[in-house]
Amino acid sequence: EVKVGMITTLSGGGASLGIDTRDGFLLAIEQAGRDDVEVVVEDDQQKPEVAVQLADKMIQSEKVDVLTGIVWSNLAMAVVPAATAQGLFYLSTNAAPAQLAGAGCNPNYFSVSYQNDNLHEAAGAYATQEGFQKTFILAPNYPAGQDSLNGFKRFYEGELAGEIYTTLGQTDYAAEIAQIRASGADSVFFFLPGGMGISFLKQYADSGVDLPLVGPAFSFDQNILQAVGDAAVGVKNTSSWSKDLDNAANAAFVDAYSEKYGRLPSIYAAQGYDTANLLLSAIDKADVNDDAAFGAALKEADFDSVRGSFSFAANNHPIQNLYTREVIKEGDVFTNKIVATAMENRDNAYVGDCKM
Amino acid sequence: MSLLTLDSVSARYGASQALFGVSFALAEGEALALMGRNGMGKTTTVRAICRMVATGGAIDFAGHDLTRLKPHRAARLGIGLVPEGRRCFADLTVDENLRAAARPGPWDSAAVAGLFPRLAERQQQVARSLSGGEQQMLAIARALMTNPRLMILDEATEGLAPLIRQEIWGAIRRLKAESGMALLVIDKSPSELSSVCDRAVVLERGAVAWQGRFGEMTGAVKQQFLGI
Amino acid sequence: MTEPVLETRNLRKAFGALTATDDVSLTLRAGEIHALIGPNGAGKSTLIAQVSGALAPDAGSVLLEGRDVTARDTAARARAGLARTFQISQLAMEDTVLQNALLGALGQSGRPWRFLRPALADRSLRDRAEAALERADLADFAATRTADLSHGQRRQLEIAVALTLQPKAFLMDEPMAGLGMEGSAALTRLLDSLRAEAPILLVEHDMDAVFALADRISVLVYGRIIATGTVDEIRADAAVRDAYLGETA
Amino acid sequence: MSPTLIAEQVLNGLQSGIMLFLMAAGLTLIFGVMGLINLAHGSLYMVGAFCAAATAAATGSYALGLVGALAGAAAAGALIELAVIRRLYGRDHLDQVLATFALILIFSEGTRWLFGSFPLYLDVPPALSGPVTLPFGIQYPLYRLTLIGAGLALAAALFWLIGRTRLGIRIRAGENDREMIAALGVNIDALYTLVFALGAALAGLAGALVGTLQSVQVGMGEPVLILAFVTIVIGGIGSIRGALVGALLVGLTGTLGSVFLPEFFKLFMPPSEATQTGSALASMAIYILMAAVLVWKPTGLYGVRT
Amino acid sequence: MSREGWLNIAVLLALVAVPGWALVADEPFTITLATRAVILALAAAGLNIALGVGGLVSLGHAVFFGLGGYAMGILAFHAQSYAPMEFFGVSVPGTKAMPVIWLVALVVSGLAAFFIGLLALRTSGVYFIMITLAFGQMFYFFSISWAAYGGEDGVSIYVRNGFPGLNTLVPIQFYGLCLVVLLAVLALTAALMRSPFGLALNAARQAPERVRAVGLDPVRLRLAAFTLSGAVTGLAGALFADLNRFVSPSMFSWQLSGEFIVFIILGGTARLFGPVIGAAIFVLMEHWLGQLSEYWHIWFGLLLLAVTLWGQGGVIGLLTGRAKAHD
Ligand SMILES: Nc1ncnc2c1ncn2[C@@H]1O[C@H](COP(=O)(O)OP(=O)(O)OP(=O)(O)O)[C@@H](O)[C@H]1O
Ligand SMILES: Nc1ncnc2c1ncn2[C@@H]1O[C@H](COP(=O)(O)OP(=O)(O)OP(=O)(O)O)[C@@H](O)[C@H]1O
Ligand SMILES: [Mg+2]
Ligand SMILES: [Mg+2]
Repeated sequence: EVKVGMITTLSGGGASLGIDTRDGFLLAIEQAGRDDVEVVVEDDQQKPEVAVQLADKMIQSEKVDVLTGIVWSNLAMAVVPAATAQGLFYLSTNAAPAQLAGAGCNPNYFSVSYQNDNLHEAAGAYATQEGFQKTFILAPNYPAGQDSLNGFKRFYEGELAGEIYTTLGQTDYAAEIAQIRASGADSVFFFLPGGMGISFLKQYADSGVDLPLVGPAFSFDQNILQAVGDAAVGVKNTSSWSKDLDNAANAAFVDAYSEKYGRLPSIYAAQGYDTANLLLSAIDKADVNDDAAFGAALKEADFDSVRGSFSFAANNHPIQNLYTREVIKEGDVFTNKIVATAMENRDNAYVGDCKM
Repeated sequence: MSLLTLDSVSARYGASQALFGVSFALAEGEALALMGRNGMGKTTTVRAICRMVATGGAIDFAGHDLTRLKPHRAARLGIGLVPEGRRCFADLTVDENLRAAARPGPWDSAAVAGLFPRLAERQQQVARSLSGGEQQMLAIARALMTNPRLMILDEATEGLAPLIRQEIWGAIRRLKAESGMALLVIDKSPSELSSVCDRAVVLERGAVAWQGRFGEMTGAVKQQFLGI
Repeated sequence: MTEPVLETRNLRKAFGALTATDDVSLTLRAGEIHALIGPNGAGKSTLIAQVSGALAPDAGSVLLEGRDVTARDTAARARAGLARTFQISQLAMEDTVLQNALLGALGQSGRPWRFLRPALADRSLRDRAEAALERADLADFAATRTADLSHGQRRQLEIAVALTLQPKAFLMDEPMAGLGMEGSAALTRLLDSLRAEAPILLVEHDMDAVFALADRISVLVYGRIIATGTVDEIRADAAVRDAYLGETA
Repeated sequence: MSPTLIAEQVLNGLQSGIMLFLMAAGLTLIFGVMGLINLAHGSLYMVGAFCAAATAAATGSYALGLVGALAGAAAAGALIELAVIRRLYGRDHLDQVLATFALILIFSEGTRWLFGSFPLYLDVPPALSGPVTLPFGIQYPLYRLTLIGAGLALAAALFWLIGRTRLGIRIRAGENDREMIAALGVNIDALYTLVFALGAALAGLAGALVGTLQSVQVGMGEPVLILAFVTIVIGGIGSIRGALVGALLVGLTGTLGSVFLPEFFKLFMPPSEATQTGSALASMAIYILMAAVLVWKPTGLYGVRT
Repeated sequence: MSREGWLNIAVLLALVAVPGWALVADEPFTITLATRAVILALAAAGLNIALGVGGLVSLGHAVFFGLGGYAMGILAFHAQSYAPMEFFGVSVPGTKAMPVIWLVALVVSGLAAFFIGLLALRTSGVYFIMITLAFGQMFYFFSISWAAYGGEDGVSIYVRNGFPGLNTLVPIQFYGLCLVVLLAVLALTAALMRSPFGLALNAARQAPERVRAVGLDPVRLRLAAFTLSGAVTGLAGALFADLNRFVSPSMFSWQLSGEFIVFIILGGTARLFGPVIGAAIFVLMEHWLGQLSEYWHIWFGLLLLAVTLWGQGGVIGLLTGRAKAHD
């Protein structure tokens, strides 16, 4: 009997991400049809204090063995160090901040999604492949935004036409778009997750500036695309997963998910699904109370990932392919299609900093 | 036929009762003084008529049962109020104060300007910066603008200079003589009241202690209920 | 002649084109009640506001016992010995009568920065407050909530609070307003007894009270003092009759 | 930085100010005129945007979407006025803050319950999409120009309504003394329901117009609510003129701050750090502006009341 | 004794009995919840000094809560990483000792409250509400982008700070410590309300003109109350950060400021135990309703609405049958 505590965002503006995470995760558990895994799901309201409180509750009162589900880095930073310090396993379905990959890595902590910088690095690599010479880059002014621009620059070889940090939660990008227009850039990289990305894409499309755009998958998520509409068509974005990835596990997942929930899966759903399958594979191999054995079982990553080839680097973060996708319209639905592989078997920049 | 009839009206503020079965009537075109010492229920009676306090008993105005009406409905039947403490709309100009109240009839901006030339000079001044007496004039003018059948003046000359008081009493006498408006007047000075009103109702602890014509008011009544 | 307790020198205050007080100089001597009368809008309240410190004059000065206090704010003037009552009662309505009086005593003591010991436990504050209530005939109401007082009683409390300050001079703006015959008579007696303690600058439209109380009367018209004199002098003054009194006198 | 770019940024600042005014106008109307702190104004903005998106999706017409926004928000406004707000007029600000805070919770989660957690689609209508070229070669989106026009027209209409009409005078009179205006024969209850619905409709319209450029999602109302509060507090509560001036000031400060502060720090810092520091300061700029204005003029630029 | 007095005693008993039961029944999470309630109550009790007695509706008290939190976060961060802080060339070591952290939190948030109050108290009414909100937003945005201490990610402390003679890692011991602090602050508030200062402050809320006319300065009285209030809320922030072993910009968020106000009104404005009851109910609701429904905010909103519209005087008012504390 393994008890899993899922802390994720189910209410408020960011709820769609958490809901997909949960649905993907539970789908896998249900498919496995096992009664020795119990999942407790709670809503963190996207507030760090609430997440901490829920973690305390799950550890002290529910006595869970494994925690998972957090979407946001700041919530992860609030929960993960304390949880792993208490000997729990934490499997990340999304957030994977640099601190937890480098000096703060822990044998009980696994990121099943990516390392936060990965998609930005892939965008940098893509920009280089495309031969962009002057890219304008922008992101919100908070740690994830700063990591994003640094990640992009790590693999981008051209020069920068400009670098802007916007305000977190900003909704009007007229000033930034004017700067882009005036900068003489040949392309734009942006990281604006959630509603910020929707606003930016709509306003960009309406501004008459038509430089190629590239960004990480967060702004092109299945759920967001419908709200952006035509403004997103043709835009390139980088992702570790796409619904058209060609492997059997993925095809089965997309079908089952659409069938069960009546909508296409997003990357959060895919990561939730993989996380559950990874967990199930480890449960079959080791006792969750035996930290060393269970950790080793997880690290084998012996499951059929919807992302195809998948393994863990030394710091328990994925080694996987990163793809370039393009937004297309399929019938009435806006979705993504893989157009290239941006990076192959990418690990991450922090492996060397991790001493465990 | 009386214009206004109160029959056993009672009222309370929270736990404390302020009126205990007040009854009196006021005829069309009549001027009635409502007297009594501080806190005896004069203002509460006025509030009862204007539906600003919940009451028991019956209040009839020109054939309408006021107790069933909301304040604005009662006012529209033709009750004009000059409230205790003036209560001008502090952030509105003099002109706006008057326009807010205006309803059609002989009393319009020009007519009240004739009555209070001082106000006419201050059309665009906001009420909060008027002197006390100017505010009092404004409150009277504002009530007139509703062209009421019954005008209620609650301490309408409080805080006014003697000369102006005389003017206002003069104006009230003229109002009564010329427009046939009925008046319910509360004031401190019996001599001034008697120059305008025909009859008086004296309240004591929320009940009518005496009523009758001014001339009939005995020294004992004055001493016992009015403190003079 | 001794120096006046309170003095204004050439006070001027204009609101836009309107000069509300124009070059007003007057004095308040020890032991007197000096009444200030005048038509509505003459500038009496504006003058009181300048004396109390609520309004800064455009020109001129205010002197308390010979010291210029024009630059000081209301609170500082109060500490220097100027006590005022308000036309519309300014009292802590949710508090008891005693607490309001204690507030005055506290202001007089100048030591509000005590955080732990209950105010009621301070004998000196309490004695002073209770004495003032006694004088203002409110001793029986000490425990009553101020909101439950009648209009007249609130007037009395206003004066009681002023009394706790043991002021050098009182400023009173229309203390009789809203009082019935009986109330006015009681307040007249109280003011009469106060003058020995500190002189009163009294603004009032109630001529019965003014004529009964005032030692001197000044008449303010359009911001200027047109006459100052005894009750009889003022009653006889034709200009004052025209501008203010009418046939009252 | 070229003069054209500077001119364009000034225009952007003005335009974001006008968008803010659309929101602030309804807020100041309710807040200033009726003396009510309505934290739920942002929720009405959201309701407007959702109604617009839903109507536009169902009918395919943007114009009908706007009508839907107006109607939906006005109806929601009238409803909450009758059910809740009506009991709050006499209360102190504290109760108003709390009750309308509660309304935010109810509206946000209620909307999510009805419409789901995913953002909705609402886009610029084809007739207004794309840029136009202004003098000096400034390229500017037509839709944003339209917003400027709509905002100014609305400002004029409100000035007139509140300042000149008898309805406006009576509303303001009611703010000074509700009981008294009723005693003069004015049905103040109905008037207030009307005003609240009007304010709500303005918020809804703002939500639909501005939402077109943004993401229509749960929680979209709160950030702009705070900005709108900042705006009307700078301008002076209850003053439509203040709301307009405040909105333009906030718009310009926000836009120009985010553009020029990073440039300024680049003069003596490495570019990456300069943009971080500059934009950190820029995100605080309007709050600093507000604090400065209030310290200088405690009741805002055109305010009289507290 | 009055009914409110009995109610307060009942609350006190519950504050001891519930965690005691949890200890016996081995329900450590209940103790954690109680600790959370006690700390939030402390924060609101701080606000209550300004709001309940002084009538200052501050929608920016999260500033002080956050500052207290960061005082703890920064000191402990430097202690756990053995890297001293550098102030203009002077290096100061971090610390993991609660008494020192508390002192720093009190002083820093008290100073901040003093300076914010100095500016904000020039305004009143709605403007005061909004200017305090503006300061809250300034701190919030600053902390989000302040990379040195994690920006939006905040600062994690791996092990709870220590208090001489106690093992703070044991939930019940940490709870006891927080409870003692709360009770001390409540005792202080009770004394304050009756003191000369409380009398003057209370009058300044009701009739500022009168207070000026007796020679006192209402603004200085309010400033003192605001400073004290900020310091107490700051202390609560330090404890809260220690409870979570984590501090982040969300401690500065305006919603949190709003929640403090909610606690006070929910419990009963200007009641000594108002913040305690309000915070306890909030924590319980959050815990239970959160389990019942994803849309629990709707229910919580309805409850708040009901309390505001019909339950004047908050829960204490309802239970003791007196609408207003000031009656
Ligand atoms: N709002 C109120 N709340 C509680 N009690 C009130 C209220 N208004 C009046 N009272 C009480 O009701 C009684 C009658 O008051 P009312 O104002 O009718 O007297 P009044 O005759 O008009 O006196 P005055 O001459 O002082 O104006 C008084 O005892 C008064 O204290
Ligand atoms: N803030 C202001 N702005 C413009 N005018 C003002 C202001 N304050 C007062 N006034 C005007 O100044 C004049 C003097 O007013 P003040 O209140 O001093 O009169 P008063 O003598 O006290 O009259 P009353 O006896 O009626 O109370 C009035 O005409 C008034 O309208
Ligand atoms: Mg009366
Ligand atoms: Mg006056």
